[in-house]
Amino acid sequence: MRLTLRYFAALGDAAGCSEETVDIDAIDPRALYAELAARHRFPFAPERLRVAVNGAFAAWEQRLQDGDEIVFLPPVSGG
Amino acid sequence: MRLTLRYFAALGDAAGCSEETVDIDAIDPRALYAELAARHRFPFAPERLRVAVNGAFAAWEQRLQDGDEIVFLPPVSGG
Amino acid sequence: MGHRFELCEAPLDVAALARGLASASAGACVSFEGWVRERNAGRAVQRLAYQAYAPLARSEGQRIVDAAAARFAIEHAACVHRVGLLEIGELAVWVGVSAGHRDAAFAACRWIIDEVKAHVPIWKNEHYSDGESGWLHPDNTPVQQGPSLR
Amino acid sequence: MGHRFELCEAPLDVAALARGLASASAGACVSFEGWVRERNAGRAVQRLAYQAYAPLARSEGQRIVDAAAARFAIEHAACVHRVGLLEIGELAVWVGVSAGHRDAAFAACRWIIDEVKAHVPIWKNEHYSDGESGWLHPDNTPVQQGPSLR
Repeated sequence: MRLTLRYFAALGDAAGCSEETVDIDAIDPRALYAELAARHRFPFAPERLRVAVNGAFAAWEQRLQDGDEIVFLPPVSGG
Repeated sequence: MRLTLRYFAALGDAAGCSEETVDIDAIDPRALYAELAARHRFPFAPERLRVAVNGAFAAWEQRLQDGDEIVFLPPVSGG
Repeated sequence: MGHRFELCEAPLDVAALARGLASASAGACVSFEGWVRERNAGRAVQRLAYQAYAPLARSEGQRIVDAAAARFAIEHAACVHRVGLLEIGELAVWVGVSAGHRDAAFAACRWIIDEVKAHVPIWKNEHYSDGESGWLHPDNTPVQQGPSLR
Repeated sequence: MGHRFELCEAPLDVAALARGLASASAGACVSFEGWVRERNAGRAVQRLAYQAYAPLARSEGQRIVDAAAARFAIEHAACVHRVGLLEIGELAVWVGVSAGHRDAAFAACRWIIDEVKAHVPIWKNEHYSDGESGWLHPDNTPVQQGPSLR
């Protein structure tokens, strides 16, 4: 399954890129994050993050589809 | 004793002037107001007002001096 | 600019007032504007006039902004109140507060406008579309039919 | 202008934003400005950069101002957040609310900035005078030494 990841803030620093496309066998964002966190040494436990799929907040158990854009959102610090 | 009165808002309407000088025998603002309220039919009981003498808030029992400027202040409505 | 209260007969220049609040150590700025509304208590208002007992209004207003600076962790506070004739939509009173953090900025701005409305000797006279006019109580009810007419 | 959230890459024109809040039935207008401070957590800040996940930031920000309009008796509400590089003293975020009365204007303005800071996907990267830089947590502690590094 082909997925597009966009990375922001500390996750972008850890991944060394702001976007990547991966071929990965992950049923949901939870499984996907476990895989990518190990690969990129992300500095967040998943409980600290929210996840968005195709531009909208999503559940960690949402079934992923081929072509989805996934963003793991670090704790925000705007304002 | 010669006193200067300045009138604002509804007190000015009732007095028909914004300022007057009176020769009056009033020991304190309380006595002065009783006299003037009767004369001008002021629409306020004194408990609704504050009083200023020579540009500063004053007590109703403050001893008046010849030449004082007295202002009876209706409830304010700025802002 | 420290802490400042002023009366003003001309329209207020909000941008200039706000620049006076700038500070490199301030992270928050809260401002309040009081505008002349087209209606009050169900009556159409055409314009209004503010009358002030100027010397006492200035000293009482200054006391309030100074007290705000002592009471809240703020950088600068200012309040300017119009006097004279105002049209609908015009700015009647402006309060601006800068502070390190937004808690203090919000609290001080709110406190200043509440205190100014409660204590500064300024009176509002509304001119209605039917040609009448009248002085208002603090709760915006008219003096002529208000609870204090007795 | 209704209720509007925007991201903006250029300096904000506060006067123009405030004009969008005007209403003849509004008697109160409260605005909040978040400024870039010269220091955070004891370190000298030289400038900072805001990064946003723009599509979600816009929809989440719009949801917040719409929710404020449903929750409080207000006329207009708007919020604009800068993205990109900002210098000390620059305006990072602006919130403006007009309302019939000041209670609702203060409450809605405060609620919007709190919600925006808590929920809109925007991240702050501070550049320090010693050449270092780093992403911040919501409480303005650095991610690299923060409580979530585990």
